[in-house]
Amino acid sequence: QVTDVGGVDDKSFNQTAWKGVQDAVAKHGVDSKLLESKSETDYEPHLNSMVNAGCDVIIAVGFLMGEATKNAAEANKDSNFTIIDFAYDPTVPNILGQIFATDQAAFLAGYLSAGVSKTGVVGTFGGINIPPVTGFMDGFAWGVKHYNKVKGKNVQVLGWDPDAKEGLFTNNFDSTDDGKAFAQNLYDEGADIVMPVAGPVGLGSASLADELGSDKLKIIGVDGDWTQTDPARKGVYLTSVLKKMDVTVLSVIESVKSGSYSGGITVGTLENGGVGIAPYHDLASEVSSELASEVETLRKGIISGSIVMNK
Amino acid sequence: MKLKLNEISKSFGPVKANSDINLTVDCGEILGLLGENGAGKTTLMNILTGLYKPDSGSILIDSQLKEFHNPREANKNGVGMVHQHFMLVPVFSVTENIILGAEPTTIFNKIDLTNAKEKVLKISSEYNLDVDPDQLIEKLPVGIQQRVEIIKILFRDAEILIFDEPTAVLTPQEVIEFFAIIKNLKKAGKAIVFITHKLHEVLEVCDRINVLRSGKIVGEELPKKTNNKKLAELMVGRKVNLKTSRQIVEKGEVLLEVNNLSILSENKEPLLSNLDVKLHKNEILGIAGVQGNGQTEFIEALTGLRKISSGKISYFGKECKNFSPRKIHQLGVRHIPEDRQKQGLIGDFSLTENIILNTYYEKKFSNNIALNWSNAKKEAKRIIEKFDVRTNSEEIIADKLSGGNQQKLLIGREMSRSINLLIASQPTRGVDVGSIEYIHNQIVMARNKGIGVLLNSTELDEIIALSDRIIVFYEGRVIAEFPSNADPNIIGLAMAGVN
Amino acid sequence: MMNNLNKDKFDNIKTKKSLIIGLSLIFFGFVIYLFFGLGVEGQATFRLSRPTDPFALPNLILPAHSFIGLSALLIAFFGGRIIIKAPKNFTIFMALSFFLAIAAFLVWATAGKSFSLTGMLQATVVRAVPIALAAMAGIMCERVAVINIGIEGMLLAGAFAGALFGSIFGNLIGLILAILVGGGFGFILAALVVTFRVDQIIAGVAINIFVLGITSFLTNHLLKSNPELNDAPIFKSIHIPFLSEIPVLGSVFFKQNIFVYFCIFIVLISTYYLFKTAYGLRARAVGEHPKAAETLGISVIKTRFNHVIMGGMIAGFGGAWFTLGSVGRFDEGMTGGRGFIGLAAMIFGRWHPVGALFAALLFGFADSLQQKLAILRTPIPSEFLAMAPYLVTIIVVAGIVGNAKPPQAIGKAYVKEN
Amino acid sequence: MKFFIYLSNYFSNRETIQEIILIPVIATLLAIFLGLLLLIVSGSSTQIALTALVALFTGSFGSLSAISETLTAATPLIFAALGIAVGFRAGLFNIGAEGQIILGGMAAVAIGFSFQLPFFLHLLFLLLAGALLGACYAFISGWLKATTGAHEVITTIMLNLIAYRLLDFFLRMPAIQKEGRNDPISKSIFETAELPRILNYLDPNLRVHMGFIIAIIAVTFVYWLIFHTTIGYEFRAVGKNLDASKYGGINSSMTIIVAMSLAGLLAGLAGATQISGILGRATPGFSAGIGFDAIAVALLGRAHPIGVLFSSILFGALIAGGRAMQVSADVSLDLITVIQALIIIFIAAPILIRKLFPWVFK
Ligand SMILES: Nc1ncnc2c1ncn2[C@@H]1O[C@H](COP(=O)(O)OP(=O)(O)OP(=O)(O)O)[C@@H](O)[C@H]1O
Ligand SMILES: Nc1ncnc2c1ncn2[C@@H]1O[C@H](COP(=O)(O)OP(=O)(O)OP(=O)(O)O)[C@@H](O)[C@H]1O
Ligand SMILES: [Mg+2]
Ligand SMILES: [Mg+2]
Repeated sequence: QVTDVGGVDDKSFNQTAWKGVQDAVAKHGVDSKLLESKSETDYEPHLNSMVNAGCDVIIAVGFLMGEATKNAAEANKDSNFTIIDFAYDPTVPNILGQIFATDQAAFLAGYLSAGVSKTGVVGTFGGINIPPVTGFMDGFAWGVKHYNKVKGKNVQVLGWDPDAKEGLFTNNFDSTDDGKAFAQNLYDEGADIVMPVAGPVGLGSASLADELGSDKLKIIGVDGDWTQTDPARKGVYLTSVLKKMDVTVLSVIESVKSGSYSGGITVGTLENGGVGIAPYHDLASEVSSELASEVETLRKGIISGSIVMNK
Repeated sequence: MKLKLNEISKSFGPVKANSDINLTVDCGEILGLLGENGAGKTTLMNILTGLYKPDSGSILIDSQLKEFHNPREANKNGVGMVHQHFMLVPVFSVTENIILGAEPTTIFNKIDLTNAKEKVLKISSEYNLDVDPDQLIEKLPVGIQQRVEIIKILFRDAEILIFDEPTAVLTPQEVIEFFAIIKNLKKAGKAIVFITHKLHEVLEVCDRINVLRSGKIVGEELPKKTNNKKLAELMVGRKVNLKTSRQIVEKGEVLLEVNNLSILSENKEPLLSNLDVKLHKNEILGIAGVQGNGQTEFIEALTGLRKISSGKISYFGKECKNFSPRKIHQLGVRHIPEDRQKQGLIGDFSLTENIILNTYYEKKFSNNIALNWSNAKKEAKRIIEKFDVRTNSEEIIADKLSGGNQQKLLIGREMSRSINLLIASQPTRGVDVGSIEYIHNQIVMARNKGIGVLLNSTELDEIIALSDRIIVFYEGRVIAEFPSNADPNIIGLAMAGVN
Repeated sequence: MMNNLNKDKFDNIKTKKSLIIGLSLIFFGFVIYLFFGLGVEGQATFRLSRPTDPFALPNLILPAHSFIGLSALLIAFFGGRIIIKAPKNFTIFMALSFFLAIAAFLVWATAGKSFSLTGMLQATVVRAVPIALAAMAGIMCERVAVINIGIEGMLLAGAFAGALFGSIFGNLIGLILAILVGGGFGFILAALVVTFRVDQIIAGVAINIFVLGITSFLTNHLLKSNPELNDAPIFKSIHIPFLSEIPVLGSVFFKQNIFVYFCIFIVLISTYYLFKTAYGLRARAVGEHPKAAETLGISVIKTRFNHVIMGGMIAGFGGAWFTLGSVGRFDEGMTGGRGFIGLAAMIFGRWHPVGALFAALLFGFADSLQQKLAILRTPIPSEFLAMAPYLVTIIVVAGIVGNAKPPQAIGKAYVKEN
Repeated sequence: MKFFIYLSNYFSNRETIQEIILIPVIATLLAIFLGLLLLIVSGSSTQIALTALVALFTGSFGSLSAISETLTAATPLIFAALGIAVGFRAGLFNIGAEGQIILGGMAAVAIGFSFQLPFFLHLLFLLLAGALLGACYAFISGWLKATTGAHEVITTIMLNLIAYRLLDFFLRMPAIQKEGRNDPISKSIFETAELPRILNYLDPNLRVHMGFIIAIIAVTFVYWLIFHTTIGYEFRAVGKNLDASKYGGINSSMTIIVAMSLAGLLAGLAGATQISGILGRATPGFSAGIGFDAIAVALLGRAHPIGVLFSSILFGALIAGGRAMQVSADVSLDLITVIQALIIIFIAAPILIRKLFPWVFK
């Protein structure tokens, strides 16, 4: 596996993917190598050295590695790659692109937080303005919009405008300090629930929420279930928008082992459980039972297609 | 308090700065310490004040052995020194400079300024050294700065006072005041060491005179029983004719003409005002004056290092308005700058690199792009040879040369080329007497060969010895002009602004 | 005669200068109206307090167009005043104009929207803290003539130590150890430049690289494998009774964590130390004229060691802000150049603690302003807003500081002969 | 051949062999040793430490591809460090290489994709553009220093920070941004603007490219410039003693500006070659701190072109070897940074080395 910048302990993106690998190690005793990228110039050499190290499958974690992975794959036709968050068209025979319909899950989170918010303002911010990130933010914003429509309320979303595709971005995936500052900023504007979509940056927001107290500010985790990855502050997480890379990664590895690997694209959806939202854990009390059931029906609706998110 | 130095020796690598020096000073006595540049005077005193450690020998105060590891210890034992180069912080006030290191404080180490000022004022009235305790040092003239230095050591109640070339920077007027001051101090029972290489001064104020030559005491004299000539010979170690032989030559046409030249500083204070100067062929024109009366700025203007505000400078009959140093150099005007370390040479360039400092771009040394090192080497060898610069290679860096040899290298560089006019500033500063004679002769020869020489020196004796004509600078103006045979005392007065 | 001659020289210089400045101010005001004033309408709403606050202030609502017009007019008026009166120092007027310009800009950006002014000011102070502390560290070193480019590294070291030890021993001990680690690097720098006479800038650069490397290395080899070592309890903000209840000011200055309070304290104390105490005097003497200090028995070596170590400790404290004062977690290279900006602030503030503090606040303001504007979504690209403080620094360093003197002996190694 | 003549000149040059060879070698070995020590102290087994050590060497010089990687990593360092060295010689401390690299890269990208040209011409244009913009960017600092005395350390640092923002903005400009992406990433440059890989015929994965050869040329050129031309003489004179250089009729302001711009030009080339030889497009992180490593390299090479060449290769080797280390012993790259810092410290404090190993210098 080659990580994106941010590091394997980012409690989110890279870490979830890495978990998949470790599961594989645990289950099938395959052995694993990890290269962490410090900057974008590392991608290509890292992939190459993985190739030279003779890995059966090389897992590129991150949209930004799309280019590099493609080049590496074309240069080394006989080694298998899989990349998270990137879909090539036309597809490359020896790359399996894993993408996730995170907007579906985020939609639920958005609806949920609109229901939970007391100030009637919720916020989100992202790492970099790229599809895998904005997917979350779109869903979130749409979810709130949907809530306003059905409930006739006017809950505001700060930090993202799904139509203009503009919003708040830290422009990095590693500065927890920014995470705190951005959350503070949204909080000052009245938001009492924030969804940071920037890997570990979100931990900064969590520590602010922890400081203020979850009654003033709640956080929605992304990628993994943050009450698990960051138990110290589990009290502030309303829920997490799950993007089960660990599952998909594991299955890819298994497919390679069983020889059934083939390039192309897999999409994680609510339907196939590739995405979802985490249980409410400590803040379950904040979520009224009817709100919870509304969210559940929404989920079914999306799967069945009876609900179109963006309208 | 009685001071006794016993068999003091100190050397710096090759140089034996002091060897087996014995001397004593009594309370209420002024001991004159006479010696050439580099004789070892400062070194000795630095040892006495704990700045340097002696290689051997001992210091006794009131006949008990003392060892000073730092100036503070010396201070505690009543030894204070006014340094050759003042040790004052320009951006601090007079009081701050005086109390520095011995500050009276209240709680939380807060400086007790009022108290400090009182003390300062008390001292200054006691020995009538009047200063304004709140003034910034950088705003004060050297004369006053020196007073601050004196107060500084008295503030630390020094009993043994050392003055290292205190008069070098003073106008004759200030010198007279200064003598009054140290006589006061003597009356107050202080033991005083007075360092200088000006003969008449020691004869005037000292009770006893010790002469130092190349690190050794070579004689003790009493002012009444000796005279200039005797002292000079002791100091230099052989017969010297204080006058360089200079047969009269008829001076030729005007080479340099300066018409009502004025220069303003950045904050628009006049540095030079309405200067008129002429320099002829076959003439040495001496610029006398106390340091800081505009000579430096004048030379810089002449050599293109400083922009002029108004007026006109013409070489060889044509005006050179704000010419660059290079252009002026190309006219055959050669410049020996007053500070060789700072301007004349590049310390860690090799001698060869230094030799081409202001000609590297010429045909001889380059084709506009690439340098021709072999030619440069040849030239360096030639000059080192011709001007006997003592070195084993032209590849060593200039810093490794002794001061005198650096000076010879510099002079060699400037005088060994086609030259029409020589501007020499302090050509013998910090140079041993052998070299001094050599350099003087070089200058006179140049003048005899039909070159015009502009000689700027703060050493009046040097000016008188060499010049055909002498102009005196005072506060940025030429306030007097004298023939070569003028009476030094009158020139001295002029230097002090008296006309 | 000569004196009064150059006296009226002085005068006409002054008048010329004031003419230039005055005219440029008038022009400036005009430009502001042109850019911001024309074609804005609606009101700018600045929220001063949260509904939850004890005495909630009403929102500050300004009619955009007329406000901008007014401030533009005022700036122009100052310009005119300067031309006519030719006062001694224009600084007050220029400062005022600068302030008005910013206000006008804010109103323009907020026209028809609203945002929390208090929040922004609070963020300003918070953001200024590490920069100010870095500047203080720089002042401590440069006042004794040691250039400290290594501050960035020292901040990072402090941040790391704070996170690591904070996680193990709790935040208080973590903070103390962070300070000590900073002091340790101060000692190393001193040893390199004072004892071994390594070029000061080289030594600083080396320290930066070294700390960056070692902290990242330990992050990967220590903290990743045991995350509990990278999860320190942070210093929560302390509300000072009563004072914190004051609207606006209260939450800007008195609802902060100890880093803010200590930062201000350090500024005050170091001003007192440098300019009122005997030790301060000696330190400055060492920076200005070491030889003179030496002849008065002040040990240049010791003084430099002490102050560089002190600087290191301040930097260590500033570094701890990133972890113990913010998120309790260390990330590789998380100081992000604040050390360098601190140095700029130091020069900007002319090597004076208070000046440096204000410079730091300026940077902090630009920083938080930029985030607000990201929410308000102005037509100006956020990148350019982000550049503003750096441009200002360059202009200042080139213009104003051109004539502000650093300590004279700065950068020179001191060789004690004996 | 010529190169070896320079080499011998270099050694006959004032500095003694001791200082040029012995100290750097010892410093490097000592630094690597301490690095491994650190590895062990931080809990890795000696076994791993040894694997790491082996990987460090095999990964840097052990195989053709290793050497290729070393040289690839060294190439931009050579350019940038040469620039910084020129600055040092003229008494300028240019921390701005990073920013100059970024602007060089931006120009290169713009030229690289915006129009079609025959191969060599296009490449030439790209490199020229990079060099030029880098020079202009550095010119600002030089000019400010010469006219207002603003300290170049501060101005260059600020210009670095500004450059990052400029890049972000640049990469989002519709004209530049890769179509169909809304993250900051530029279009890719055309084949005709790419520096050919010189060992392509052996193995397409060998990334070392023409840039390295240009770098060697740059080294010899800068050597000649500094020690054998009037301009170089002026640089050094101004750098060593400003007053004396003025006395010598050198226009110091001009010299400072020229030196700074030249430094920027070389850094700009570093950016351009990186774009056209390796990356093919620009992204926010493309400069990857090369500008800062280059400072270390220049110091390590004692601001001497030949020294710079060797220390760049050393650093390149450390980077390449470091990657291998990460793969085979999973030791993080940061150990390399530590080693680099230690090397600088030891080199900068020869007294220290002499104290530690007196017997070597007998
Ligand atoms: N720090 C030093 N290192 C090496 N040599 C020194 C040092 N200080 C003085 N010397 C040398 O020791 C000798 C005596 O120097 P010193 O300054 O005592 O002479 P001096 O009598 O004071 O001359 P001057 O009249 O110029 O002050 C000279 O050769 C000088 O160069
Ligand atoms: N500050 C210093 N540090 C190191 N060495 C010095 C210093 N000053 C002088 N020297 C060395 O001491 C020796 C004498 O220096 P100095 O310039 O005093 O010569 P000098 O005694 O004045 O003879 P000259 O008449 O030639 O100037 C020279 O070799 C010089 O290298
Ligand atoms: Mg002396
Ligand atoms: Mg001498």
